[in-house]
Amino acid sequence: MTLTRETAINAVLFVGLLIAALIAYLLDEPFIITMATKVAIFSIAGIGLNLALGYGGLVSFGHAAFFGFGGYVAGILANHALNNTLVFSWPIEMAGTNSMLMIWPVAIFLSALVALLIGVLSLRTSGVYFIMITLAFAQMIYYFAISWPAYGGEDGLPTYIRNSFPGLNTLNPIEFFLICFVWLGVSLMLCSAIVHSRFGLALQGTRQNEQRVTSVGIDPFRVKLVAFVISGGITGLAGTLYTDLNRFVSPSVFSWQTSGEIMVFVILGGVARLFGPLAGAALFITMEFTLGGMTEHWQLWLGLLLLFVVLYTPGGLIGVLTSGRGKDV
Amino acid sequence: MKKLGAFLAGLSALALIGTAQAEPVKIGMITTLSGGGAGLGIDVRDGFMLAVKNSGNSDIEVVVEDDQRKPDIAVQLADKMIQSEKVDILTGIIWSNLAMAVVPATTAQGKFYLSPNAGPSALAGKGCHKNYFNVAWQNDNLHEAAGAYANDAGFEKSFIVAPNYPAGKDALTGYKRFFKGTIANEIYTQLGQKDYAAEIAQIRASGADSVFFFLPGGMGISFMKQYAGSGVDIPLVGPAFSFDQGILQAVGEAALGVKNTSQWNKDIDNAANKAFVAGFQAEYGRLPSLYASQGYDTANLIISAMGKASVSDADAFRSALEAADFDSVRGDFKFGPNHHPVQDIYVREVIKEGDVFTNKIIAKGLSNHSDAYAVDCSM
Amino acid sequence: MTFTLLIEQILNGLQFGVMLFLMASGLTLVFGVMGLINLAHGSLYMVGAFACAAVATATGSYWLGLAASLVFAALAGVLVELAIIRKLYTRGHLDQVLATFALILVFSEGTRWLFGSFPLYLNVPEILSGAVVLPGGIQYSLFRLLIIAVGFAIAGGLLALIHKTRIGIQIRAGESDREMISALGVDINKLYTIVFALGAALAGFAGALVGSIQSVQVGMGEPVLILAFVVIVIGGIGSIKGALVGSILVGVVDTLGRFLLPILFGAFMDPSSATAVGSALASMLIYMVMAGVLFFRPTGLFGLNA
Amino acid sequence: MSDPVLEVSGVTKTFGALLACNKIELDLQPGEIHAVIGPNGAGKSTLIKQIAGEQKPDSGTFKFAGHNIDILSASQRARAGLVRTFQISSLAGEFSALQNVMLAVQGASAHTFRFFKPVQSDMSLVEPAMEFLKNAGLEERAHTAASELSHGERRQLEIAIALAMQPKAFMLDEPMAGIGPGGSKVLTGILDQLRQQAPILLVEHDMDAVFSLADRISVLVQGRNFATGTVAEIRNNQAVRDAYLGEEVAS
Repeated sequence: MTLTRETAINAVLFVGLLIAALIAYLLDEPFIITMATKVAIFSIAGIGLNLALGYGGLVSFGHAAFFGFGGYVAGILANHALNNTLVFSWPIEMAGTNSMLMIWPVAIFLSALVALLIGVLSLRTSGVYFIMITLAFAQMIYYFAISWPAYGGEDGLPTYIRNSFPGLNTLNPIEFFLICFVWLGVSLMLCSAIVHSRFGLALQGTRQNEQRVTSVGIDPFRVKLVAFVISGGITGLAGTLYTDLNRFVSPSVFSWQTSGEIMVFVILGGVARLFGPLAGAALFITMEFTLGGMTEHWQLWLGLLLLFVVLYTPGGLIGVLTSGRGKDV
Repeated sequence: MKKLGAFLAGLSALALIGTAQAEPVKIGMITTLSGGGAGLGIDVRDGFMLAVKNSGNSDIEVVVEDDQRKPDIAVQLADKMIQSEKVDILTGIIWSNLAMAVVPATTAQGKFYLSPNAGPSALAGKGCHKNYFNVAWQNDNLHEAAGAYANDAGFEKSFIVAPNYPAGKDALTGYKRFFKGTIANEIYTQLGQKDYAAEIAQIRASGADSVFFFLPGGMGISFMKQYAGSGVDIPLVGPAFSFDQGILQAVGEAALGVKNTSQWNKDIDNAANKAFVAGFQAEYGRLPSLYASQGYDTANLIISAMGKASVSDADAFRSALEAADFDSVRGDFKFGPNHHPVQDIYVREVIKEGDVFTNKIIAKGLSNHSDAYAVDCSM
Repeated sequence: MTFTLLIEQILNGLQFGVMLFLMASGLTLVFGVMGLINLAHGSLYMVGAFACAAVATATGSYWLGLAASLVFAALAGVLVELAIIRKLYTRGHLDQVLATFALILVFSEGTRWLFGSFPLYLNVPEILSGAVVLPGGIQYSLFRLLIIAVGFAIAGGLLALIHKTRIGIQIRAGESDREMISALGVDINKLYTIVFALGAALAGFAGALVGSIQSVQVGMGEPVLILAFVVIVIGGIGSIKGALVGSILVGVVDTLGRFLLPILFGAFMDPSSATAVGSALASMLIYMVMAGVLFFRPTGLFGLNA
Repeated sequence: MSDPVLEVSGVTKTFGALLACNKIELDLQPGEIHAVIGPNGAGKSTLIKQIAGEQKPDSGTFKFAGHNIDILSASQRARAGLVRTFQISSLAGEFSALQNVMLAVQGASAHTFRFFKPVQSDMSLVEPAMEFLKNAGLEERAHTAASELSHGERRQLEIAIALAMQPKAFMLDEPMAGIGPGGSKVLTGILDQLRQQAPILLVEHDMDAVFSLADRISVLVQGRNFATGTVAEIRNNQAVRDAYLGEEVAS
């Protein structure tokens, strides 16, 4: 990576998040650490979505399905560990757990699996049809989660404490922030590696011209499917972290508003920009809580702000900061 | 010189307050102030703030935040209030699913939570906590009273309807727990559903002699308007949530004469209630709702406890809360062993006073009623 | 279950369907002609309902309220089109999604600021309330019957407008070939504004009609918006006929699903869990239908290539 | 005749009531340019799409380089060396010229699902790609976005991509579409560069170009292979003249 202006801005964003959390720690403002953690988590979710939406041109309006799935994996495993019951007893006995090291791989695997199923069925369509069919799958899961009583239905599922990580006290805000921050770094590196790899070349080629990719001997369906699965896995991981942040998970994580929010973070920050989701999530969440504290009608001002951003700053925040045009998708 | 004088005056004022009162209390209120469900949160807040204002107690500081009716936002606000604002008591949540998110997180951090509205069964039984008090009702209560009323009214076959989510299931369970007749049909509708033509058609064909429905907010408005327009004349019974002062005007004529159950109404005859209703109208220019009364009682409960104990002494303050030594707008009010109310629940009828739709009490549904989950609670 | 009950449920499904059509037709036109994904279409529905309620309450005339719903929704549509939407036609879909999402926030919170947080009163006028008896002894709400009639009339009018009139030709030309309609000497900006206003007026009118039997409150538009999107995707984007078929399909499937599934599960489950499982499945049903349609016809029932 | 590179036998395809291809027989010999002509709707495009694997025939088989390729997908056929090129807007516009060629080298190498090694430093991609660009005269423009290249440069890029696919046969579907006058000269240039590498199946409207460049011609009429033969044979075939060519060829 050469030292361009974008690289510099990315570094400032990334280090800035860490510094903000550390300053908050020194000033004993745990809520600011919580907000920084939330930014990190939604950035991870956005990075997952950006891989499909930004680099692959797969505008998914159903990423809440993966976010929620990861969230519920954490919630369900922790809940069983808390009550000391089995998750299922057939074909093998599966006990609950509250170790993050156990929960993460299970959550990533299962979210990716859900992405595989949804992807196989959805990727036959494109354009607006793809947007809507992914939404449809997320809505199905949402309604299922609301009415399925075993794990609380719409009341949701409290886990009371955060899951554990060896050597850390995860209930301490700054320590949990650091876990999420490390995951943010890992996700960014992973995304960067993928984008610049052979697979990334094929993925971006597929977004621009599917026929071309086919005619050079690459199956675009497989490329898109693999990207969608990786995307779902990353977003699912973010979901488990979000459950831990709140010590609680409820069907609202599956709602179309969640899909919409993650999408807004990505677009706001800049589509197909590596650090776009981080910029978008940071701005949105900061605005949400500062405006929310100032006026009852903060959503009106947030809406006007978003309108301004989209009308006058093509390429999203990162685009403005680097004064480059956005990439059309 | 002038500045110094002001400074000294300020200091002495502070000193005065310090001696007059034991210790200031900081209360965090997380409630719904934006979006579709904002009316309920605004009423709870306004009722609460009215009581604080009336008390003239300057040692109470209230921080209010909007949860947007999202459980995750509510938890994050609770963290903010506990960790950054250092509040002593949390209150304000309207919805059961948000309460399920916030209450365990709050009590786990050693703070008090006083619920002005939601009372999910999970927090009344095995999940009860010594620092969790419910000032409104356990979710099943009003439905149980509706069941009891249906017996008194001589109904024998009920058609029962609620949304397909936990509070909806609690509602139908609560009604069936007390209703002695048979159930013609039991229908769960989609949460947020606004068209009930299909359900009303089934009601028409069911041969029931009564309909019990729990459809809070906009769902209830839609249901009643459509029911009135359908020509079906089987009597309706419901809990107060669909008949509260805030939405009754939107339902209009369609609600007239419908019986509903509530632990409060503006015509309950006691001095506290009269002062509340008059004060609320004077302050905000509208009639108070059920939710406002619950917010008002919650604030008065806290104020009564502050007079007896310092909030920093958790055990003493808890005992002071348990005593519930305040003038409730409901009349008699006391807590059961699971810190949920033991109270009378009334049957009301929707009437029109001048241009305004409102309720009047016509009977008592249940006396000194507790809840079914208290036996499971051990603190 | 009796036969008359089934007929009544089918009528309910039709009524729900034609309401969806009023929303979906505007959405599908705006998408087909301008290539715009408009998430704020639900806000126009809300504007119509609030305008109707406010005017009906102020003047005491429901009919003036209905007229106001058309006028105000169209006006809001024109304003939004001129000020914001116009800048979005050349943008990618993602910018459109973000901008119209922002518009939802502005409309919702703005409406709440103007009208407060409590639902407004709007009811069916006296002469239209109550039920009529149809042949076969079916009792059915007069107002709903009228909605079905009005809905089909509007559908017929729209189809005629699209296929028979000059502006309809221009609109269809705009869908297939944008350069051609400029070549025809049509003022494309004006055409876009007209189409958007037409879609807005239909949405507002639907909002007023539905608000009369449901509730007029902030946030009422979004659930309908999602359903309208389901409809146009099932029908095929840009096709009025597809929107009509999709609407009726969604309306009938949803209504009958809610009614029949619990009965079906009741055959082999205890009543309480049968109704819970049945209604859970019923709420997922239309999404399953949509996924199924798209699986076999990736551009919807009447869609051209996406 | 030696073994054909590509063999189409008995291919039939219907769309509802429309018979688009009717038992078509066709082959492509090593080293030749074989043109397929016919009026609009004769089934030329449908045939090409089926050979490329985009559409499945109702019946009939395709043999390529001695193997039956019926079960191969479009991308697998391309990877086997059956290269379809010069489709309308067929470049990845945001990619640089180099990236476009690298994508082709990568496709031919069949190693796409590698996630970590950066392509920029993957010499097994960059070096051959640069070589192909150099041969096409685009070395200087390697890092220019494809969408910013001139028409002529884009054609050269197409050639570089086609050659990078390690082709065993080319299929050109109306490469002159939209070029206008002087097209046949351009086409000659393209075909000269490609034919050294592999035989070419060419679908083209421009009769002058076809008759001056092709070795053999097949005439499709209403989904049927009406006649196949050398340029002279087709020119002198009275049935073809009557059915299709008419005055155009006579003049």
